[in-house]
Amino acid sequence: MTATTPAGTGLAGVPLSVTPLSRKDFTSDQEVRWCPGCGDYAVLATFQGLMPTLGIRRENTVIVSGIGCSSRFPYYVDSYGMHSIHGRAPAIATGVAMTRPDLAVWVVTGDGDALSIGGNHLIHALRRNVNITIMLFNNRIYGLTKGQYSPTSEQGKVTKSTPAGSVDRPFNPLSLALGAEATFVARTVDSHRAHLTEVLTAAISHRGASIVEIYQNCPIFNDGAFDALKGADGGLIPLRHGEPITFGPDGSRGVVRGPDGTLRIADVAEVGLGNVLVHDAHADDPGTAFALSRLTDTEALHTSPIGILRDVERPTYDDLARAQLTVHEDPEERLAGLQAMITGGDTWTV
Amino acid sequence: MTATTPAGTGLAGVPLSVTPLSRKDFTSDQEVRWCPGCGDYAVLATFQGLMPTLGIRRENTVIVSGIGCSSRFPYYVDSYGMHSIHGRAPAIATGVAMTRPDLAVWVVTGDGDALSIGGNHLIHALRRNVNITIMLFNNRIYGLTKGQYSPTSEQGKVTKSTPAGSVDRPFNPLSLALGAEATFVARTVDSHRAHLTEVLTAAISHRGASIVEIYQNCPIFNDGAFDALKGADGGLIPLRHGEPITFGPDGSRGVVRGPDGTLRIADVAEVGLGNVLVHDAHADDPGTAFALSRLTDTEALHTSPIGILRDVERPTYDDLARAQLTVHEDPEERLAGLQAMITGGDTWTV
Amino acid sequence: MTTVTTVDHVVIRFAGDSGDGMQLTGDRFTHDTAAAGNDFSTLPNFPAEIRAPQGTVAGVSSFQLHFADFDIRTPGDRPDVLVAMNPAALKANLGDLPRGGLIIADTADFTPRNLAKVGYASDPLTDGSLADYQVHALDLSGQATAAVASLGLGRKDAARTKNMYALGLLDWLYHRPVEGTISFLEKKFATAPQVRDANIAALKAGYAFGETTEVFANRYKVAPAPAPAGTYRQVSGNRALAYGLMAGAAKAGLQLFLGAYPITPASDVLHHLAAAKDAGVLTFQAEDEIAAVGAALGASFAGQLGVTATSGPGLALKMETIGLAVMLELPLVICDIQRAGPATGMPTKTEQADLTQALFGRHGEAPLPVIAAQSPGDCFAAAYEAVKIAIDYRTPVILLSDGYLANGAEPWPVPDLAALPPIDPAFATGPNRPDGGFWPYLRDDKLARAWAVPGTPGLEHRIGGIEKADGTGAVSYDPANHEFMVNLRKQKVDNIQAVVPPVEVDDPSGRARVLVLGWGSTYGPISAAARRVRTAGRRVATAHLRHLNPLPANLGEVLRAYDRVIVPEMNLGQLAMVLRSTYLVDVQSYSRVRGLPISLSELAADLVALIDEEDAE
Amino acid sequence: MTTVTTVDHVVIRFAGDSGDGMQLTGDRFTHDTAAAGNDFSTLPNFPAEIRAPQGTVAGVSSFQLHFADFDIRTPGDRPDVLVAMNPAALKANLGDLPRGGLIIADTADFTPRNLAKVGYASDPLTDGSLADYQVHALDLSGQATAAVASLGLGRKDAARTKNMYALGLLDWLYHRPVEGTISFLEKKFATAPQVRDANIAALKAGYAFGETTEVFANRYKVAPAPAPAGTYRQVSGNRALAYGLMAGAAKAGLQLFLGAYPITPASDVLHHLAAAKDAGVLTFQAEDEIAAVGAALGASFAGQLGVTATSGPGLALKMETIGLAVMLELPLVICDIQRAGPATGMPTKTEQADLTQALFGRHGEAPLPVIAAQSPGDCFAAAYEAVKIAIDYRTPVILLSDGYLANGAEPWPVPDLAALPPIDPAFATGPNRPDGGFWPYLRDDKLARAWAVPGTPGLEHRIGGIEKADGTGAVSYDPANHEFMVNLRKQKVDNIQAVVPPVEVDDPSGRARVLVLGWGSTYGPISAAARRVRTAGRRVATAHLRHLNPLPANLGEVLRAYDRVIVPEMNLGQLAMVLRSTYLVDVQSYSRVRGLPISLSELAADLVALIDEEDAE
Ligand SMILES: Cc1ncc(C[n+]2csc(CCOP(=O)(O)OP(=O)(O)O)c2C)c(N)n1
Ligand SMILES: Cc1ncc(C[n+]2csc(CCOP(=O)(O)OP(=O)(O)O)c2C)c(N)n1
Ligand code: SF4
Ligand code: SF4
Ligand SMILES: [Mg+2]
Ligand SMILES: [Mg+2]
Repeated sequence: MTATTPAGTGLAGVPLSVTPLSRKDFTSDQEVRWCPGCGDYAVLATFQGLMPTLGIRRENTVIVSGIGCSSRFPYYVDSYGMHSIHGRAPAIATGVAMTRPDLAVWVVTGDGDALSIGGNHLIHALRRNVNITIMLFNNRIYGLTKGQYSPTSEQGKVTKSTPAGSVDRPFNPLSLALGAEATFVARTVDSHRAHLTEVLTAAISHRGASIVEIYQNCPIFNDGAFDALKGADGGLIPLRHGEPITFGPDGSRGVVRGPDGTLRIADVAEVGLGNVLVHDAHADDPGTAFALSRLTDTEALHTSPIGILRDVERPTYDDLARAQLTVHEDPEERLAGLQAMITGGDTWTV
Repeated sequence: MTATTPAGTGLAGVPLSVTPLSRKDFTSDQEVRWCPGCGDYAVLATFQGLMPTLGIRRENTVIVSGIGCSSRFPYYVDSYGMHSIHGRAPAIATGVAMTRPDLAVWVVTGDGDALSIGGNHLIHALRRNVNITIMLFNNRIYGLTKGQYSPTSEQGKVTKSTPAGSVDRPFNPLSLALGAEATFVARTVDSHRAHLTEVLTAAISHRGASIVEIYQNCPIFNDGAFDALKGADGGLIPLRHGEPITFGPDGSRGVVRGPDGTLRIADVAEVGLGNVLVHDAHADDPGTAFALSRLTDTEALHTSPIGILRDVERPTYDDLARAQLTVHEDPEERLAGLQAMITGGDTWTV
Repeated sequence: MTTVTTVDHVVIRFAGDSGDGMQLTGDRFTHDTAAAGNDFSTLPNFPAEIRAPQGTVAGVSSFQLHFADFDIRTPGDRPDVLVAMNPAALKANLGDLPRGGLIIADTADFTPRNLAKVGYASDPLTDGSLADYQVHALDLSGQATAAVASLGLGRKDAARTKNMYALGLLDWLYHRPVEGTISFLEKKFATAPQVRDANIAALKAGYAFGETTEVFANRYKVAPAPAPAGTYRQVSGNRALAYGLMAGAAKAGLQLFLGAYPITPASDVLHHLAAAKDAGVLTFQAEDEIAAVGAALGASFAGQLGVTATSGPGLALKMETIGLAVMLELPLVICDIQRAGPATGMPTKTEQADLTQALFGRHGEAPLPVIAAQSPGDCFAAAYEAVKIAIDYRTPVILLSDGYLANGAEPWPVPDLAALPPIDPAFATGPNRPDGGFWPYLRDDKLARAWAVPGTPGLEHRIGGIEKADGTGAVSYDPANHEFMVNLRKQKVDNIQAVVPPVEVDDPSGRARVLVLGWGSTYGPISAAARRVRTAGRRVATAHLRHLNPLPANLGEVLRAYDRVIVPEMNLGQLAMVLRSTYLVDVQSYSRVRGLPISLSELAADLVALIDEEDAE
Repeated sequence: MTTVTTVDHVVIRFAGDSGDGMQLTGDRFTHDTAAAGNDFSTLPNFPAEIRAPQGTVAGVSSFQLHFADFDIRTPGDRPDVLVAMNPAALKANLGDLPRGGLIIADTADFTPRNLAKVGYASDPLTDGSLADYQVHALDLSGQATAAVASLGLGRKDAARTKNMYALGLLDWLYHRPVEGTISFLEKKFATAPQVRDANIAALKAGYAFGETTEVFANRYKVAPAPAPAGTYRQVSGNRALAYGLMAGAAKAGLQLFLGAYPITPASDVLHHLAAAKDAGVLTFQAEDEIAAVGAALGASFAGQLGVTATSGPGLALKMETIGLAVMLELPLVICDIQRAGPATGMPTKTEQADLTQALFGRHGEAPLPVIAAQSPGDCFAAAYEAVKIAIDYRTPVILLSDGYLANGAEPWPVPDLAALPPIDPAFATGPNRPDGGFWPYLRDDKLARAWAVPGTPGLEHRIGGIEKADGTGAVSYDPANHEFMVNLRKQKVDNIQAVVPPVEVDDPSGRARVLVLGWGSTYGPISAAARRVRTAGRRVATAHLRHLNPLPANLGEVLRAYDRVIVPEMNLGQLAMVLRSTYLVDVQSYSRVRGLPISLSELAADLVALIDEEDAE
């Protein structure tokens, strides 16, 4: 028997590496081919840095991606990987996770891949709570096909396919995930290495489907989409379980709940720190997480919570499905059982 | 110019009938072929009863359905209709609604059709806020293919495809819709004719995408799925805008908001009517509507809100898209404009 | 006294309202027939609606059974006996009954209202219009109700046993043992003793009614059919297919993973495999067909056996992913249980019109092996072979069955799993390069690539849908490499011809000038028609294809050996098109697209005419 | 003094890093060439990555232009002139340059680091390895930077004008007018005057450099090509296709509705139509390809012209819905801009391997017309014809183009919309039954059904994907009706042959024994190769198909008239398969699957060999 991480965690069942691994072990020999300055580089580097810290065997890591700039990710990580087709990675990863509890299964996808063509697979994977970890690179644009608007682009977006401005309201990916019964919902930013590391580590450690939206800058087709957020006026609202939700210069702003139940942003000095909402990532009811997700602007981004909005335990689809099976380790026994089954109870002999 | 209903409403642009119509006008010559006792009959009858009250021309009504028992609906209504393919009705209806603002466009779909294979089209139609009205017949089962579990079946459901019980948690269709930015979200019940009429009328009057979940009994494969709700202990929670949310015998139970923002059910006598949540269907923030949607059990149904959870105004995709166009009514002018366009500015003459 | 006549074969059709339990009755009669040792073949026929309006023609459900003392190939074109439980059933089926045929009708339902519903002005059972038939108008419902009266069931439940009563009567008429059905009922209704007892009582009463009254002057015997020694069971196509997949996975030592989305007539494959959890089979009811095949491909990537099962509309949706599987060169079995198309078509009816979709329905050059089953029991062997080819050659395989095979049943010699050819996934376990590296697209002599499974240390690699460099599998946009790879993928599939047995011609005379070539479920009608043609003194050769791609190596030679080649298909000539193109032989399509198996008598008659014409030349 | 040489044709390839603006340079040179009155043909070639790593071979972007004083058919196989902006561009393209070819290289980027990056041990510009070529190593970047120095741009921005400098030089070298480009730059950079002025200055400086220095001993003239009188513009295939769709809708008086999901190389069809809001075109960027075609079908049901545009993987996804359109018998145009497959394949490369998918990729018998465009400008006519057939016959039509046509450009005589054949949607406006009823599946003599649009009083009806009863269109499970309808749908499509012009053979000698038959974008290479073959004194006949289904009525006769029929295709012989099967003629496939247009010189050489062989027989 090989050592694995504790039962109940996302990596339970995945064998541990006997020798310590380094970032280099997770770097493939493929030349990285994103545009200079692309946010994908930072995420890749962070990922390659965090993988060795998980302690699992490199060969038991699988990355499944769809199609898009970000979906080239698996080529650059020296593990098992599949660069599949547009939108289908969550479905393919479901088959991997169901049949192989000894693998750590990552999904890499983009805002078009996951939310446009792949929307259905995404919401069903979340609903089922399959033990996979989804990194959704949201650059609010179609990068690979050279700059059409995406389901996360702000209304009015002028692109090649919407020269007069897009007219549809974008998805809020985390609201959608929460509406789809997701058990682990988080957001982070390409350039915040420590935060990215922390959130991704929590996501892979969660047993069940985890979705992590990563704000990712596309300098070519949507440069600066997240600049207003990163600015000094502190539009990013960091969430930490058990702590009051404050942000901005010296934590001067905070999230408070209004009498109508909605969340809004207030001056901490005005409302008093005691009235600031204390974040509970583990609340069974997704209502507050949903309300938090609504603090993100759907149009040009000024404020947005980052961190883990929701992290609750629920049995996973794949664990439950496997638990219903009788698996015969002995091939002879397996064949004998099958022989009995196909023979059935209602035979005659000639 | 023909008369139409007022601008801004769902039927604005649809010509009014000059003569009053009756239920018979909306009854086709096709023999209805659902099983005896199927809840679909009641919905059909209600629909045929309410259509004449809308005042619009019969010929300007289009019903697009997918595949499933309920999707046979269009055959039975004497209007224009399309019985399309599995899961695609919202997409097809989008093409109808975009090109023809003078039509009232209904979508008929089932829990499998809309939420399993058709999930992506559904959430995108809602997000875009296309001016269509979706009737989702939720019998929590696949009827037409003879009784497999659906994405709304309760966990543990024993069916032909899940003989050991299903292991996935169902969607809450209204939570999903709210997560997908829906502007009109409601629920009603096949057998409650008056309620059904009221909700469907409100839905078609809403300009934008309306989704109405209809609890529909399938006596053959999932009989009594909604019985506990309809029982005397009053598990249905009727929502009326501007009124406190009470239900049960003599309105003895009510919905109150806890300090953590979540909604729960309480004895009105205990908490006082003044503390019962007053329903605001028009709240811009979907948070409370989402919280209300969570009052529905995901497993065996005991309590569930019915009525309009959310009804907010937002420009529709189709109106905005059409507003960007210059439509040339005069064919000569149109051809001349096109001739100029294809000639372009950079020609040479031989 | 009743006389006993021995006949060599009988075709019975049970017909009634959807709620009358005709499928169950037919199924039980089939079991009882199996127990009697006859060969048999069945054809269930349901309405498209779950419960079409009662008493209407559209709501009629029927089950046809052909049984004989020799080996038969089809469920029969026209019944000898029609059991009609109501006027609609009579109306819907009478046209198929030859003059002189036997009608057993339940009079209980022949009320003026029910007659009017289907357009009978008067009662055909009494108005003389059935004079050309042997009519037995019996109050089956009433007699059944009386028989179970003592058991305290409600009127409605009591009347429901009429199907068992009818079954009992037919069992008596054809000397079938009833024990099997009794023990079946005991199990089925174990938790509802009253219902159990009533059904058993009705069954026995029906049998006794035949025995004690003299309503039937004739009783029939059909001797057991000679069959190779062995253990037999009854099996439907979808069940056999599920078993074949399981056998393949088990022999390969892989877990069987089925990703599926319900669709008629493929859903039973999901149902049978979902019921095989004891055998370690993992089934996944996906959100749609694309997810179903995607998850199956994921399972194959993970080193298990990924399978998906669907019908035409679902196959269309899966094609993009199947194209990816072609590029990834991973094993994958795609079962297409064909139904009548296009679009939604006639979901409960059979057809063979997905062949060209299976062969050509992908973008780019994406060749893959296609194989077809020829009878319900043969679905086992076909599925097993599909698994073996998929694993041996690292390729998606499309396995074609159809609605007729799926629901039809026949006696089936239970295969001995130990005797099946071995299947070896032959996973890569170490480096395959002199320099100690691993190239996932290095190939064996069959051209199958190395298959390294996640979890194998040192063989980490990435695959994907972009064109791959030969050998390394890295992304490549090199023009020459692309051409090389396109040809190589085709060559790999063509290489499978090495394991495709030569097509065998059946020509007892050795001198036939006309060859009838079929594929898939036309096997039954073709071989039965050929028998009839030969009985009629004509010479005809037949041959049947399991492999549609690649075709058997000797096929061209075979086709050229005949003056005329006829290809009967339930489509507009899809195989014919392929053969014409491949061999430049002027094969003629014999096309019947009716949602039904090709009629053996029509085919036989047409063949006789055609052979005579050929001989006259 | 510079001598001026007159040549009849020139092939120039501009190559540089993705960021060097080679596509723009090529495009502008094309415009300048158009203004000079030459015939031309272009071939852009981009890397698959948005911005592949700078200075690498994978990151090279190129643009090839062929221009001449006669009508040409291809962008040329091999360049006469290679403009290489960096070592990677030289490395990637040198192999295509014939010995003696002209190289203009920007020395600025030939640094040791950049040389090393692509594996040059020493500088090829100076180490003598290019002795067989005419090399002009110039510091284009430095000269451009100097030319714009006075304008106050930063170093980087100044260096970026090197492409305009190069363009100016080439314009001088080939006597192209620069005014068009100047006014283009004025418009493009209207809001950035500094950049505008710098680019214009660089362009003029490049021109002046040629004029004033004596670096180039030769300057070339290419006389204008004779062309029929008319107004011409430059057009790419995707633009022409978009215009053809718009023209069709306008002539039919319908709104054009495009449902599309972006995919290379089809996205530009969406872009062009999205930019046509002034013309009332409604575009819908759908969530996926299925929704795109579904919405288009909805628009058609609503009485407008539904269109969708995609490439192979998207076509695969749309097939189920297209099958529904076959059953609904509604107009619908599906444009497939083919790219190299299977799976993701090589998205930026061209191929013709979706033909069999287009013809056969649906479940059930679901025939539909398939037509193909043969040149960039011809995409207009092909699209217009697709619209007309779709409306006239109430049928989905698949229109095939490919990546080469999509992005390639040629001079295009602007069509006169008034002169195009009329298109009449001929909506049903009243009852079509003697009893005053309306049957949606009553047909005209072409077999096109009645099309009644929502909003028409009294014609309310329902249609759907279940098999329909002849005439009424009601749901029908009748076996005979199904067979009738399956055949009728096929017959309707076959009837289109009536409007398919006979295929025309081009055989100047009238005595050729070898026929070369093509379809789609092989038109250029085939006709150019034939010209070369004839120049080489051989006889060859050519013919080209616009209609792949139904095929022209005279095609069989034409094929049988030749000893040998060769079918060049950028696939493994898909049309060849169809022809062999349809006509039983032993046509030979000439297959090149490299993601590139077929090489005209390779084809010409192969044809000469083959004709000589044939003649020797
Ligand atoms: C079936 C199919 N449809 C369309 C495409 C074209 N396509 C490739 S990636 C992409 C969208 C990319 O956007 P996103 O997922 O946001 O990824 P990004 O490139 O921005 O990282 C599209 C439309 C495809 N490859 N396959
Ligand atoms: C592409 C495709 N996949 C599968 C099917 C089979 N199918 C028809 S209806 C249906 C589900 C029906 O369930 P639901 O939508 O809940 O409708 P209900 O019958 O319960 O009203 C399925 C799986 C199909 N017709 N087409
Ligand atoms: S296009 Fe944008 S997302 Fe794609 S690689 Fe370039 S910078 Fe990154
Ligand atoms: S199966 Fe259920 S849902 Fe379908 S028609 Fe019958 S009762 Fe209604
Ligand atoms: Mg993106
Ligand atoms: Mg349902």
